[in-house]
Amino acid sequence: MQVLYFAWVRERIGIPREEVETSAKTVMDLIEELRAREERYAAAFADLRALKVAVDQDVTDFDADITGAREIAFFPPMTGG
Amino acid sequence: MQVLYFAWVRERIGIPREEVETSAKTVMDLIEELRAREERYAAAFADLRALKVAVDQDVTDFDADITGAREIAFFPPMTGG
Amino acid sequence: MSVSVQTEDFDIGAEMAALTHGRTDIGAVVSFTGLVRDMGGGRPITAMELEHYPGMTERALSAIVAEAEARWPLQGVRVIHRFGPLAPGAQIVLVLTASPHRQAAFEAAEFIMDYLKTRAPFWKKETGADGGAWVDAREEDDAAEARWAR
Amino acid sequence: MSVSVQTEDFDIGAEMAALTHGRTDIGAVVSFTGLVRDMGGGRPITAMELEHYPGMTERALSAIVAEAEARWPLQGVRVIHRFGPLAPGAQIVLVLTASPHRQAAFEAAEFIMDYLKTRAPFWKKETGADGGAWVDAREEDDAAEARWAR
Repeated sequence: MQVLYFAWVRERIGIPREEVETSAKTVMDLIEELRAREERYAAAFADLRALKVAVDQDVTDFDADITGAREIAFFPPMTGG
Repeated sequence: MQVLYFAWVRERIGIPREEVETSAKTVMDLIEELRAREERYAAAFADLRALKVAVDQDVTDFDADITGAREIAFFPPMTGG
Repeated sequence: MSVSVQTEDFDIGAEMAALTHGRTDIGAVVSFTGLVRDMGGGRPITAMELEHYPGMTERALSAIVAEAEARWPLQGVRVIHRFGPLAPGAQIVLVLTASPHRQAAFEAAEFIMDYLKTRAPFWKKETGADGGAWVDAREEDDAAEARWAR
Repeated sequence: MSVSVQTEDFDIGAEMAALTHGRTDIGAVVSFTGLVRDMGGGRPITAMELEHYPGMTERALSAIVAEAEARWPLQGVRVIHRFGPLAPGAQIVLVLTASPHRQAAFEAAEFIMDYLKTRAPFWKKETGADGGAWVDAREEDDAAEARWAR
């Protein structure tokens, strides 16, 4: 699936998006896999209270099912307007 | 003093303004004097709940003192905007 | 002077530009534009005539703007109200409020409109197929003004 | 489509004219314009960069407009949000709401702005003399959104 990063999440991880092969069932499973990869991922996902997630462009919870999802995005709370 | 009429008050009385010689102490005294003049005045001042008064361009009550006032205006509730 | 009472139409783009030109400290501008509707009191309207009280109108509008400026941190306010004959679709009134914060700009614009409705000496006469009729004041407008009491 | 996400600036006069052109049933149009301020978090700002999530942004804004149209009797809604580099004083966002009644137009514009702040995927990075910093979400914005819960 495509995993997207925005704002300081993107800056910490160093890339805006990547294709990830995973058998993770929930967003939290995916986060654990990414954290285990490298220090920059561990840093980006250090404080989940500062993060939001969207599955296929809908904001959801970290325990959401991602089976069959095409696009998972991680970002801080929005600050537009 | 100058007495001004607006909207349907003006239409009922038939003129937009007139100079009135009066020794009325309050707005109510002035209204009684005008009512006694002619039927068109009595008609205009028939229902005071439908009327507002401004003394020297400030909206006030019918028992307001008008001693020394230059300009008294009668009109229905405002409907601008 | 930020208040105008006029027969001429107005241009919201030009008024907005005049309010914000050369400034970088404004965060929010709210506008309200009132238009003549083709229906009034349930019947079709072909024309409207707006009467006002020259002199008192400008005084009343200026007092309302001053009260808004005392209540909210405003960086600019513009009020234009037209009078005379106005066709359906025509612009009647423009209120612009500028502030560092959006909530202040919204509240001040609503406050000015609510007070203008009940305190600025304007009277509308609507003309339909069956002649002209003065618009009645609406109880909702008194209620809208009352919510700002303090 | 009443929602645009773009780098180009916008013209409130032209947008207003497009919304009301040829219509005589609209009584009230409210606009909100958000501008880049020269101060952010207490320090002077020289530039701002607005990042967004292409695709989701348009979806989120359209959902917010649809929710507003379900809650209020609206005759037209227009939302424009810019992204990319923006200088202090630049326009960021425009919301226009048209309704027969002023209260509906005001409430819908406030609702759209409150929801946009917390639900549309935009992120601001402000640059000052000491470098760039991502803007923190504000608790007031969550509170502003919460007042529309039902």
